[in-house]
Amino acid sequence: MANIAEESLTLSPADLKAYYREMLFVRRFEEHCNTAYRKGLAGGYMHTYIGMEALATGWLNSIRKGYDYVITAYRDHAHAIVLGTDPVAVMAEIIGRKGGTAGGKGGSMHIYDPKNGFFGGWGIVGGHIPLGAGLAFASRYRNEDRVTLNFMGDGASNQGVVFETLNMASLWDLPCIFIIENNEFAMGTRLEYHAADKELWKRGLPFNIQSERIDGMDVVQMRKDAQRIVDWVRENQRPYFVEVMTYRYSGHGAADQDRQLYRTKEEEAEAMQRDPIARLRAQLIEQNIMSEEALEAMELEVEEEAAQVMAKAEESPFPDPSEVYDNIYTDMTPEQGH
Amino acid sequence: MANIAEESLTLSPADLKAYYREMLFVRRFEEHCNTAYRKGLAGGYMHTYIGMEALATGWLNSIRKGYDYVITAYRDHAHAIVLGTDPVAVMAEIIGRKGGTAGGKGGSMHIYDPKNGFFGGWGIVGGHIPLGAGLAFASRYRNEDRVTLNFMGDGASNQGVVFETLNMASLWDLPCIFIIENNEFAMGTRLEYHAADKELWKRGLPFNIQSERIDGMDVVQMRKDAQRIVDWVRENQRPYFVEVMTYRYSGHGAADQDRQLYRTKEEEAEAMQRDPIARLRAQLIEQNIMSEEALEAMELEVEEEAAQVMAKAEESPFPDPSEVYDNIYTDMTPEQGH
Amino acid sequence: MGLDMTYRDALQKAIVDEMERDENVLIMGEDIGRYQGTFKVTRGMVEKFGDRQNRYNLRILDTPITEAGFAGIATGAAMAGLRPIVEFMTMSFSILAMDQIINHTAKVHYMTNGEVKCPIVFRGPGGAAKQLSAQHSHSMEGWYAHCPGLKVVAPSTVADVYGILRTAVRDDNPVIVYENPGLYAMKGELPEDPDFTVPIGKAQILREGTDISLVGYSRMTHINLAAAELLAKDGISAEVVDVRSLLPLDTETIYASVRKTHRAVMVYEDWRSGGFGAEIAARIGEDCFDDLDAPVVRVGGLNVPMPYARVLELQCIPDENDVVAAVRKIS
Amino acid sequence: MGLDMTYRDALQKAIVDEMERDENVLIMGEDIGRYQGTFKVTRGMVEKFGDRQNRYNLRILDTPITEAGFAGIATGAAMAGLRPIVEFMTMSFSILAMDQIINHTAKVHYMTNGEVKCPIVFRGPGGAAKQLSAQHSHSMEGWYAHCPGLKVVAPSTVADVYGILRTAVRDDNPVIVYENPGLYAMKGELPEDPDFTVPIGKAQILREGTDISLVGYSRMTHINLAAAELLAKDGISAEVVDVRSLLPLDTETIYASVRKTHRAVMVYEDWRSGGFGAEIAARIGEDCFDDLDAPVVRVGGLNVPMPYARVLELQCIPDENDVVAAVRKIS
Ligand SMILES: Cc1ncc(C[n+]2csc(CCOP(=O)(O)OP(=O)(O)O)c2C)c(N)n1
Ligand SMILES: Cc1ncc(C[n+]2csc(CCOP(=O)(O)OP(=O)(O)O)c2C)c(N)n1
Ligand SMILES: [Mg+2]
Ligand SMILES: [Mg+2]
Repeated sequence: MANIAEESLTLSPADLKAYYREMLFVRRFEEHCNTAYRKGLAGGYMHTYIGMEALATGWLNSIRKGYDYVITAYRDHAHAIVLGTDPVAVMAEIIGRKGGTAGGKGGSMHIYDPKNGFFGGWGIVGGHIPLGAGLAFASRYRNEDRVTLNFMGDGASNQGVVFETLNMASLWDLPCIFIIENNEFAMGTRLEYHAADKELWKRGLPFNIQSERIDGMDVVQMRKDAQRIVDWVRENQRPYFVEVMTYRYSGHGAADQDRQLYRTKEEEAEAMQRDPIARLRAQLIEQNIMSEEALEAMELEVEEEAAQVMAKAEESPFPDPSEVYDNIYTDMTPEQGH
Repeated sequence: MANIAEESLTLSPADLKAYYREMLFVRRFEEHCNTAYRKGLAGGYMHTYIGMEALATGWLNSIRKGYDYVITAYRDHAHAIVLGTDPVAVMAEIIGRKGGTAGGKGGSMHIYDPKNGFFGGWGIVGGHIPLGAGLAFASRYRNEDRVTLNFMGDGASNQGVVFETLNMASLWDLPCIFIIENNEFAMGTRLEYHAADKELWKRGLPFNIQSERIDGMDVVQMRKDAQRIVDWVRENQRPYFVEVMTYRYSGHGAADQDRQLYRTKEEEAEAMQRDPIARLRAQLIEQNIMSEEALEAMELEVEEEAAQVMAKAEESPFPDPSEVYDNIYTDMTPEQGH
Repeated sequence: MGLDMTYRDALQKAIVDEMERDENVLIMGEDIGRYQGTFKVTRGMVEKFGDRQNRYNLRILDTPITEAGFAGIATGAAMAGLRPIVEFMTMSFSILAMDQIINHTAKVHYMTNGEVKCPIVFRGPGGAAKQLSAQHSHSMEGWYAHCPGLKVVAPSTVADVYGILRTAVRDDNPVIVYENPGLYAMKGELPEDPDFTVPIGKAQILREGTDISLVGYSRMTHINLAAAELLAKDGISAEVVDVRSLLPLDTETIYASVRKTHRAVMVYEDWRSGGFGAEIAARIGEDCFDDLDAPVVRVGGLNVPMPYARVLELQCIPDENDVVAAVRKIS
Repeated sequence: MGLDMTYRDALQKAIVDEMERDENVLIMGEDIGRYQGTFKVTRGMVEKFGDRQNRYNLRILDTPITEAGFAGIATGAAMAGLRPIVEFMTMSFSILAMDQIINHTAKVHYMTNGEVKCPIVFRGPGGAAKQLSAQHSHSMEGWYAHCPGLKVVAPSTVADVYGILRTAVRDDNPVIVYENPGLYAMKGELPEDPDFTVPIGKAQILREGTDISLVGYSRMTHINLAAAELLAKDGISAEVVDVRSLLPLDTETIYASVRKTHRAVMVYEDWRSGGFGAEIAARIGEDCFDDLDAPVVRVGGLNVPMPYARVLELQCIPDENDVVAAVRKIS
């Protein structure tokens, strides 16, 4: 399908600076996560957004933060941070502390911040997609003009429940944007080994949903495309299906130590050329928005900030064992004891 | 997608006569089923194929019976009969007798005849679709040139597992023909209320599967299309996705007494104009293949035959209560007793 | 004096009353609107809450046959503040939505550490109807009652199904309402009080007795009542404990009965092995050991995929004679 | 003298030996081929059975993340005569395939009245690994063991996992193999006999004792062994019964132990309420009533969606101290 709305957005130098800072902060944050995992501060699964930062920045700056709804899978730190969740609370959750977004009950995969419109943070591949449509259902039911961003991986886009949801979202005019973060891998399985047609954007078509593929490695373009699509959905109160092309620079998770099992170093190096952060940096210089010195100063600042976040998160205590029964229900606990 | 194989088949007068007889027998058989249900001879759910006969005749005469695999949902009497299962055994199953295809354990929804390549007969909407692909998987694994016909309803085509299966069938080159029997209704829900795009044939496209929509009310055309597609799949060992347009003349099941809840009498009357049996009858006369008298004689014969089938099925005894534990496992029984 | 009505109508009345009370309450499911519901619980409701010609009616919404998808959509809607009631045409089909219910709905509140509530009701007929064969006859309540985060109720009377459903809709947690299809046509009395509700989590004694406790829920409570009647003729005084709520389980009421009678039979329709009746029996055995004069005997459904032929099917489902036979074993 | 190896390697050896023995045996699952499996059970197998550059390798097949779909495809393949082994990356994900397994695979043989066989193995890690949180830590064995038509095994030793898996692959019925991730790295001894197999359906006594029976399966058997060690120091002689197979359940061996010791503790990692341990406890209570000197006590996982923080998670999973405490309650 052709693009159905005009591009109108122009970004100011201040915007570009802010995006650079934001993406850089996310990357540093994610590096700290990997370190925390290696140090044994964090357990379980740990999936970082390194290489994909332009998606969070592009999309989440295109919505009304705190009003619109956002939901994603387990690769969720960036979404929370860009939506405005205190990064200390995010990191505290990742290392299982009381001060975490879920009091240490969720960990890396399960960050939530409903005040900022963020509904998680889910571990079952594809499982949250109907939940996202349900958020959109609620806003349609109440005749609000909210938009829901419903993120998923390329691997997730094969799950049956995703197609079921697309059908209902279209049938019932749900204002939901389904966004495939196509980083070309589902864990160690390449796109061409898990998807019969690599052009995943086509999957919206048989449900009469506006569908397209866009580039996720250029944050400026990403931001413009996102705004165009968000505006269209808000206006038309219909679903949208977008495949965003990106790349996962790190392993699937922190435990994935041998990326050569499924991709070559050459391929990685080539993908690195498209690094959205390096690319924006070059633009900032080229367009005389920031000098090399200013950039370096900002980078130092961001590094410092990320380190602070880590330090503060570590100050948060572990949850008290008694909290294990808290919040299973709003009004009771189940039978207790072993 | 364009049709990708040439039509070559020519049908002899004998073929057309045989098809007429076959379709008519199926219809009479199904009418007996409805009567059996009303009389309380059959219980549970009872779904007949009235109006859809050309699909069974068209498709199942296009495969190598007993070699190729066939699977469908609960609307399954016709498939078994046309594949060559003794209609007495089918009817005995429907009325829950020992002489039934499953000894009375399955009933109308669960007819099987693996000797004739028929693998059921399933009650969960969409649930058998991966099983069908699995049959095709086995033949591909063994390097045979079997084809699998995998029938489903229009309502079933929304189930997530269907899309999951399409993706894998295409990824792994499974020789499986997915056939949507689009009778325009899922129980009391019209096509446009359950499918976001009424052109269901498009659902194969995003998986890089040859896909098309064909007419299922003209048995001659149906038979030719089926042969073309079956030949192509056997030759190319790839999946195929076909939407066949038909209509369900009766209610969803024998218990559905008020069709006006979801469709008008006018609409039904119009659909009746396309009756595949009446249409072939007219052709037989028009093309001087059979005279009115010959047709009437055949019709009487078929009616008689169907009545005989019913009578013989009723002669079969009920299963013995002790059989309740038979064939849960090949080699054991579970813990017995209440 | 209350209103005489069927279990089915009481169910509908509860749904309608709650939808009229709170506009955030809606109902969705397969063929519940224009087709009036396969078990006719929602008959006439589409006319009441909208227009049958509409493309879709969000208050009483016909869904495609995609159980996982709409269970998840309803869950998401609940997370955003609506209070959906989801009808499964049969509970057997809820198996397709199991991941959504067990692994999403049930966990929202805990995983968000209390930040998000998930007020939703999943309901539908569970257990055998009549000759629906192996794939359509599952009892699912045991699996749900095993899962923390859910509440699970199985009311057996007209008043209870009305009162508990209203409570369930108002509950801020996900509630599974198990309805046995054999109860829909049963008549009973509904209190006239328009504010009548029944709390979740309380068992009740439906017949007092001194010799043995017959413990059950949903339709099996009526089997137990019938068995108690038969036993009375033989001079055995059976107390009938209607569990009503599996999660939470009112062990207090159950134990009190057992402590009085010193004997218990646990009756359930689900497959005997591994059904939730095993949990109740195990708890009685564990906590009332010194009060028991005989083993807690269980009467469950045969461990068999449900067969079609009526003669086979009837064998699989416990009846009052099975209960009486079990009582005899330990009397 | 046997071979020293890990549970993980014994598992792989069983798979490989069966694949080499019978070309109808194949294995499929997510990331089991090129990526070598997330728990590395299939490490190196793609090189052995094919070529990692192939678009797909039907003997060791990487699947998309579509559990329902591939469980069903494998079931259909089994119906047509193949003998697939399906790996679930974790048993928690098998919930998505529940309808296929419970409502299709398990019922093929019965619904066809014996005409079609369905020889298939579903296997994978079940229960808590380490801090995988609420959605990834399910014990699923209880649900499967509730379902007639399936066999369910939960081997606890290196020899058993090898021997039982081989038997499972050769079984003409669907078999669920529950592996606790805590066992993969455990070492043990495998008999050298190349034809070594272990039958399905037999429990075993792993430590003899006279005072109490500690009944468990999978990793909990090792917890029971550790508890027995602690109890021995206090002069309590505990017998450790390793159930091994939940369906069929070898009640004979379990009951014989209870009849000897007159006391039993049932230990399982699954949520305490409604887990399969309740069934085993209920059966002991029902059938060994007169032999019991104390109630059958259960030790199960806390009824809590698994929390992430290690301090919370550890609380949820039973350990030897919990078992010892339970024993003290009834000694
Ligand atoms: C239902 C289910 N199956 C398997 C997994 C294990 N798993 C976690 S992430 C993952 C890969 C997902 O890939 P994709 O959707 O592309 O997301 P990405 O990790 O690339 O962001 C898998 C197989 C899971 N969490 N849930
Ligand atoms: C998973 C599941 N959900 C619901 C049902 C109840 N049901 C049986 S048939 C049917 C309608 C199916 O329509 P379609 O697929 O178009 O097939 P048709 O009956 O028209 O042949 C429904 C909802 C079921 N059997 N399985
Ligand atoms: Mg990916
Ligand atoms: Mg239909």
